[in-house]
Amino acid sequence: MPQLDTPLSPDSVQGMRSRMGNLHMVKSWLVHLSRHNRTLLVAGSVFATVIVLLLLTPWIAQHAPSAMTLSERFAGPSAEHWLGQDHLGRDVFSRLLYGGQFSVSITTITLVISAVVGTLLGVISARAGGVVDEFLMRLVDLMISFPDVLVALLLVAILGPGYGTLILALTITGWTPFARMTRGLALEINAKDYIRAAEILGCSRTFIIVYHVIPNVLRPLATIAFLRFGHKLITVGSLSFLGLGVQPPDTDWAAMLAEALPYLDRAPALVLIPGLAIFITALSVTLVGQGLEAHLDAKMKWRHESK
Amino acid sequence: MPIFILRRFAVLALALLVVTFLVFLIPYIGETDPVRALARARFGRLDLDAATIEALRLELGMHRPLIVQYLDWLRSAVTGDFGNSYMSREPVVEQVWSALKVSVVLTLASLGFAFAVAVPAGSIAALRQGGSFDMATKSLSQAFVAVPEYWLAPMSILVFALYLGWLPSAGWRGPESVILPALALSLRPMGYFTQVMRASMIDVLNSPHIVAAHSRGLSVRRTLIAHGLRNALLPVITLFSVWMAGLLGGAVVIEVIFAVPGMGRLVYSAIVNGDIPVLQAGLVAIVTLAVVINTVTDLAYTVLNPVVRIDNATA
Amino acid sequence: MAVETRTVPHAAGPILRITDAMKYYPLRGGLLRRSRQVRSVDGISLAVAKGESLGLVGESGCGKSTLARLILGMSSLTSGHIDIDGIDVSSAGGSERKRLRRTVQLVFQDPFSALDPRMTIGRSLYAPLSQNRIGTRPERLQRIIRALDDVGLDSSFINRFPSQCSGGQLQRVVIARALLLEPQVLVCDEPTSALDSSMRSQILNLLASLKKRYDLTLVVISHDLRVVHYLCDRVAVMYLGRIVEVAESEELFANPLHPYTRSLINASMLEEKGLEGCAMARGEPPSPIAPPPGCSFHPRCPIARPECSRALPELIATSDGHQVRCPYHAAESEESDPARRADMAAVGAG
Amino acid sequence: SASAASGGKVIFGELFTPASGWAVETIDAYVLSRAGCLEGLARMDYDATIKPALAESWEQLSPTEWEFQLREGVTFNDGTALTPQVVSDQLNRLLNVATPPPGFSPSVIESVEPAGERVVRIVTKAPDVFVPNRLASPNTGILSPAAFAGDRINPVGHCTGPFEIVREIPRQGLELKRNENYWGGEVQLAEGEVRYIPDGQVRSMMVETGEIHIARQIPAAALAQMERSQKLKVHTVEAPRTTSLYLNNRRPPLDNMKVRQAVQSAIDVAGIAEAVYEGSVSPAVGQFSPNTPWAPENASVIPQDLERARQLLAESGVPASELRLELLAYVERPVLADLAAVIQFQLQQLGMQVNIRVSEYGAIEPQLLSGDFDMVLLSRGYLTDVADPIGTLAEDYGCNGSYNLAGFCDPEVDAQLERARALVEPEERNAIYRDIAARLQEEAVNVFLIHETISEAVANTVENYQVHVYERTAFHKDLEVNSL
Amino acid sequence: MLANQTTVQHQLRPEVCAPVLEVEHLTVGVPGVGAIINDLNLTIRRGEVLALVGESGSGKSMTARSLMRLMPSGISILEGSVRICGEEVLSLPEDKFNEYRGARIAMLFQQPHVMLDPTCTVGAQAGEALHVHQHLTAEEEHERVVQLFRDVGIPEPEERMKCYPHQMSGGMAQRVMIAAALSADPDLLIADEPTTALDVTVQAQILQLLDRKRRERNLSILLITHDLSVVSAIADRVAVMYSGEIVEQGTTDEILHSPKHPYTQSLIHCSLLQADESGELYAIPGTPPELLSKIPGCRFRSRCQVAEKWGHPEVCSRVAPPMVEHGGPGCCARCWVGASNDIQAQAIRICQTELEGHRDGC
Ligand SMILES: Nc1ncnc2c1ncn2[C@@H]1O[C@H](COP(=O)(O)OP(=O)(O)OP(=O)(O)O)[C@@H](O)[C@H]1O
Ligand SMILES: Nc1ncnc2c1ncn2[C@@H]1O[C@H](COP(=O)(O)OP(=O)(O)OP(=O)(O)O)[C@@H](O)[C@H]1O
Ligand SMILES: [Mg+2]
Ligand SMILES: [Mg+2]
Repeated sequence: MPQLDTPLSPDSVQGMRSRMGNLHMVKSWLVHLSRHNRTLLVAGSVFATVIVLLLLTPWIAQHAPSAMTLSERFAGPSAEHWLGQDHLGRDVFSRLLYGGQFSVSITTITLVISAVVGTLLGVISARAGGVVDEFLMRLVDLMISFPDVLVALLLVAILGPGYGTLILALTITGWTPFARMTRGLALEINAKDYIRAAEILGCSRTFIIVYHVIPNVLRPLATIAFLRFGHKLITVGSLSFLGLGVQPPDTDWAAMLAEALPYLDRAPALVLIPGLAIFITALSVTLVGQGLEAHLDAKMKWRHESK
Repeated sequence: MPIFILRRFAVLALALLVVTFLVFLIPYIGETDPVRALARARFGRLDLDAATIEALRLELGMHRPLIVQYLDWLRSAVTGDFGNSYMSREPVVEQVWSALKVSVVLTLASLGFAFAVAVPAGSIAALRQGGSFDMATKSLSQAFVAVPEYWLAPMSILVFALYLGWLPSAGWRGPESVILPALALSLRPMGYFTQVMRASMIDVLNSPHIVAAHSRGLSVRRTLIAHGLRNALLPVITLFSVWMAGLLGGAVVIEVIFAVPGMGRLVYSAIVNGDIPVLQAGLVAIVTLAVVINTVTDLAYTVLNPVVRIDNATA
Repeated sequence: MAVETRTVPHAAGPILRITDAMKYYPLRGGLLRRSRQVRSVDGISLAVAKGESLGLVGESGCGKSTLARLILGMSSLTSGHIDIDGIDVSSAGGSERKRLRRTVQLVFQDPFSALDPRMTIGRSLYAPLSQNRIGTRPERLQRIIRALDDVGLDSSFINRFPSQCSGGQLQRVVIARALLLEPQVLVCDEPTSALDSSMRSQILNLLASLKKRYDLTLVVISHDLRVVHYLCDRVAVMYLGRIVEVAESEELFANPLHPYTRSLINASMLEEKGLEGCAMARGEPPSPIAPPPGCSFHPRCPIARPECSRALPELIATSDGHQVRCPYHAAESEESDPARRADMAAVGAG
Repeated sequence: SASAASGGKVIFGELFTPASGWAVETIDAYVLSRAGCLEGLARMDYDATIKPALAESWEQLSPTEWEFQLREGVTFNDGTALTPQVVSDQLNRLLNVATPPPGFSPSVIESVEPAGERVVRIVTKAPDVFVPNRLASPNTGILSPAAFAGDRINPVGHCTGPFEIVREIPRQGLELKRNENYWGGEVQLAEGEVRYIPDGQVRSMMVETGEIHIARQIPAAALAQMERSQKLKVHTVEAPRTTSLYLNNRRPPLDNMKVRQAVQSAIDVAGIAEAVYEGSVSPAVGQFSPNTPWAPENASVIPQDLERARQLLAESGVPASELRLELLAYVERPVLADLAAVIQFQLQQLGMQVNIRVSEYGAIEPQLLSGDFDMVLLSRGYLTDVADPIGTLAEDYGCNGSYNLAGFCDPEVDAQLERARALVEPEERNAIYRDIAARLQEEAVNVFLIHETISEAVANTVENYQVHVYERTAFHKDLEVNSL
Repeated sequence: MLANQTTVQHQLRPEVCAPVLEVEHLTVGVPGVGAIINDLNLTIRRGEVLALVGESGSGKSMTARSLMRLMPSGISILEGSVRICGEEVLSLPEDKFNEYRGARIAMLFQQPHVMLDPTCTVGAQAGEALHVHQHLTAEEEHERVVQLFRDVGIPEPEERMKCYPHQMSGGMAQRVMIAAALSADPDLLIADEPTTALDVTVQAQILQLLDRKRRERNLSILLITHDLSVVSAIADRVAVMYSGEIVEQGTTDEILHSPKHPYTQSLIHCSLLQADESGELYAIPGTPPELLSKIPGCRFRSRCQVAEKWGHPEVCSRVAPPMVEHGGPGCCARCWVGASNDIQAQAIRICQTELEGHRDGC
């Protein structure tokens, strides 16, 4: 929470705007962050590291995720295998990276699609009003409390497991919070005088949506997207945990965790590592979301107060 | 108020109808032949001759046209009769009912615990904003939200059942077997509840009517209880209802890990076994429950928030 | 109050003509319940001549803003007609509507919410030009700078965000934006009620000078009688969706006829009349959902008679241009016994 | 009697949750049988021999005609006496249900009828030597007629076995107490309980914490931990079940024997047994385990030999581009996913492209039955219904076999099987089976990977418990628990 | 004028003139950053209405909240003393001061709707202060609230008590707030723009009500407003606030008719909405300075038109004027211009020494 006794120094924000784009600005922003929002900085760096590692997987991981040496089961960390080897003698570090690609990408794609679909339906609901609105909102009520794991299980049973199925399944339940939120925001923004003004001034509907509604809706939506990331990451994991998510030879963090559980007493690290990976990723994204919100809030607040 | 509920139910009935038809269609879209799946579950083997399968198909009435089956199903479903399970041949309603009871206990235990911790913790954190208690609450609640329950559950079994031997590791016998699964389930909602409670309490504390109450000479505590809590609870209650509905059918992982015979596992095994009546009844039960919980939440809202109450009354 | 005399350009025909306009908002009805309506505007007829400025006063909720919305074509009429410069507002579509936009514009009450907080003022001003395909880029910029100059702001405001400006500055921006399309009619919905007294003077000065410079027709909505007095040639007093009195500004303030107008004027003359003298109307305005029968003011009226609750009085013309919706206004003026008034005031205070 | 009953209670961790309403024709009957409640005319002992149970004795009057002499003085828990009429009614009911058990269906059995005071006569359609085997299956168990009173079968209080069901807790378990009037003599244990715990991990955990005394089917992964425990013992027996890589012999490239043999040589079965199964199973030597009379004498594990595999591949003349295969597996047996990963990796070493698809069995079955697949991992029992390999061999390798996934068809084999069906002497039949098994292995019709074992964890306090490979017995009259 | 009469009355009866509220050197601000309210001195006697007027953002509400010790978080009282009926209250602990809030000193707010808890009936809220301070039984409390409601002119009080805030009009809600504020019979009522959000007709009613209460109970009122007509109608004395400082104080008559401070003059000029010869309305040029900013000299200097005409404008921009008497006792203003000659001379001297000191420094 931004406290009033540490108000943003006006020149740091001013500086940010005028030097947009150059390195200096990035630096001053980081300095600013480290002074006022350390959590955001730390969480952001952790998440950025995770993403960079996952993007660079093909270059960093020295082993194929499915390459196994049956004779080296449960081997501890070594120069060759940084995090040791699992119950089939596969390289844990490589699997962690490849597995992370799956978990994180599926969560991200789901969230993006959910956000787009939800936003559209939310805007439609707010615009159309009446029966359409009522129906959509009741549907949201239903879907929002419909267990996402069950929907996913159902779809997996129907369509068979796979990347696409998972995305579809998680999107079916994932759009609802976005729709509800967008509807609320859109109604709120639609009631604003500047929308009236734009209408009266002859701005087209598209212009109003693109330049007034969406930019004002975007930030709260991005915030929920960040906050829901952790939740979705864990849900994707539960499917893999039940054996219906990612299928071998692919893996993801929860699948690694599930595989390693029987060997908990023999190789606790095998359970701990993927568990930590989920935890850290989910936590850092959540913190980034909250930090960003606080950060932007503080910025808005300063601008407002400086009037 | 009754009118608003009536209208809401009309729309919900429509939504339910759509959902049930989709649910009904499930076995016909997939690759899995439900009859074969059923046969395997009944006879415990993979190689079943065509005659057996055919006989089974007849027994289940699955040779009839789709729409006939649906209407048949719908007609009896409306009267609460979802037929007999393909597998156990018992009335589905009984199975769903018993699973539901288990799920309700588990869900209420976990969410009740989460709520009981979150409300005071969030409120105190909001009151002492920026203090060390606030910092601790904030960090913990953020961490809780990120803990996957499929990691927490085995760990808690390891510690509390295997090493310490205090609690049963699995099963559904007596109150002590509720503790571990409820605990494992409660952590994430607890995190969310606390965060929301804290935020909404801060909002309320900053709202003008609190200042006004103070100006009448009410102490901080009295103000909080008389004017703060009620307002601050509203968003938490919404969240509570969402989790409640979600967990009643969605605690599959925990129910599997702890061998709890709840709704999640019932529907999960119905999906795996192709036991369509159970699947349908289970899903309908979950959807209906969602509706009921939603309505109850609305009612709770109206009790807590007269603005909604009056609006609905005049609407 | 000393007010300079102005010539009223009656010569030109009306540019804005409102004929029996009604706007009922339906309240969401239940399944079993008869649905009800809010009678926001309940049969208003007015004509505003080109170059004239008309004031619209009345208490909160009496339908002033609704009428403004109707004039701008932002909501549809339940019945009646509104005609601006030959354009039928309710049926205008396509190019007609485009022309309407360039004929009539609105100045908002709250300048903070009338501008998108995420857009610079320059962008907010640029959009109407580009959206109406007016001029080339440099021309548009020129126009924006000129408009800002018109309202007394320099071009540095182009790059500012609304949150970096004061309320008075923002209200100027809002006026500049309304003038960008060079409208003939400017509707001002409480243009100063969000502002401080010194800001208020600045904006009122600005509006007056712009009106003179561009021969604007103004419709000024306000509940501050002094604002209307300063700015307007003619004033219409509204009560619960209806016009109860219309007169030349001077005439109205010098010789208010309707009891409601009188109580309004009295109430705003705290200074002159003192506390006891100023409160005439008792109670508070009733709800427009269920307006009282007959003359809707009768429950609060100091000279109400039993007949008042029976039939809605007609708007009757007294002298030149002075119309009032009260058949007993003359009777009242005889009865200006101060003791009785004090009594009434006490009743009004409970 | 001589020894006093010792009392105590044993809790049994059951893997399977009965879900068919105790219909005797389904596998629910196995749960009743393990619970020590349901008994049939005959029973299969731990060594797979058929022993008398509710029937004292039987004889084959003619190739198609059998007579069973019922035991005297047997009553159900509810006091009803066991009569030929009761037995024949129930067996006839089995023949008439919509889906009769494969081992006792109208296609095999002509009629069942009472034939005297204590005699039941059974006539088969064709000469059949397996009738006592068939009647030893839990599917032909006999319950009191009262069990059939409602619209579903109710086993509570309607059995003849050493234990009586006191209460059924739906989807959770059965509570048992000893049958004081058991025909077989005194029952040691006072109480018992069957608890359904489908997840292997959970069963292992619970037996370790002492919440249950016996856990069926401990997953391989948990074995090491179990074995280290002081409080329990793990009993492992070999099961009549082989996990194999089924190859589709009907379509290229696996229609080519050389390719199949190459696959066979590329797979490290010994490594799999060691790594994936924690050494709890033995690598397969063929369709049948070397400890059975049906395995060829010289049967041995085929060692991984990539050189030989490459050579075979070269000999086959199949171009490398064709060596793209899809490997199916199903989720119901979690270990198959690991297995698939290992096989994929090992075949990749040979230059084969292998895609894995793991889904529920139901989702891949249509493909399997229509022959539209390359390879599939399956775990198959080979002693179903009659405790003789004949059924499985005919189903899986007969030209008309209903589960002939490999698509293997040789009229000669069909003829051999036909002959075996009528041979009374087991050893003669076994010779034929050995022959076929050798051939399957040699031509690499399928790649047999491992012979499954059943590992059960039993608390040290439990005595006289034995693992039944055919999964038919758990609670028996001599089972004991001491509180030490 | 009416206002004058009441003032005269009070002056004639010394026993009612005991000060209810004495504020001395009150400075409120963000610790370490700066002051929002600077060196504020106020005295309100029993039965007196003191109006605090000023532009938006001049710190009027902040003053009111400081007196109630209900500042927003982050802001605290930096120094000064506040005495209520002679007792120093700033040093009291929070729970002791709670006994003053509502009972001795009550507050009325600008937006009655927002200030009422939407989830609580108005009856309950109006009775709260009673409950806390007078420990009545539920029935007595009910009785009293009904009585109070009737007293403040709420029709059908029994019914209205069960209403929720959003079911009431603004005027009714403000009456409820008045009832709540007066319930425990306070000595001082701080009314922060109680009529700004209301319609003119209703505004007059509410003001009448306040005036009546003042007479009936001998209540002192600190009335915050920016509407000078309200001031003239009800106030006995006026304090004019500008940018966190009180720049002028005096009786209503003096302030409204012979204002001393240029700001007061401008304010009155503005509020009249009277056009000059050119048809223009008078407007104060410029905008008020940022409250937290430190400004040498007079804070109104940048907008002041009188300073230029005075011979020593540099004094205004260098030396902050203190509150000095202007043209006789009882009326004082923070302005060099119009102050007595020796004070002006003193200021010029200080300014010159300072200028020299500055030069020396260079
Ligand atoms: N969209 C709407 N739906 C329903 N009722 C409405 C709507 N807009 C306005 N009203 C109602 O119409 C009546 C007149 O409203 P309007 O805003 O025109 O009043 P006003 O005179 O502008 O009041 P104010 O001085 O407070 O701005 C009010 O009672 C209001 O509640
Ligand atoms: N937490 C805070 N930190 C810093 N400054 C603040 C804070 N809260 C309020 N202020 C500033 O204090 C000043 C005084 O505000 P206040 O509300 O007292 O003015 P006012 O005279 O009551 O104005 P109005 O007539 O608009 O009600 C404002 O300029 C505001 O920006
Ligand atoms: Mg309005
Ligand atoms: Mg204020």
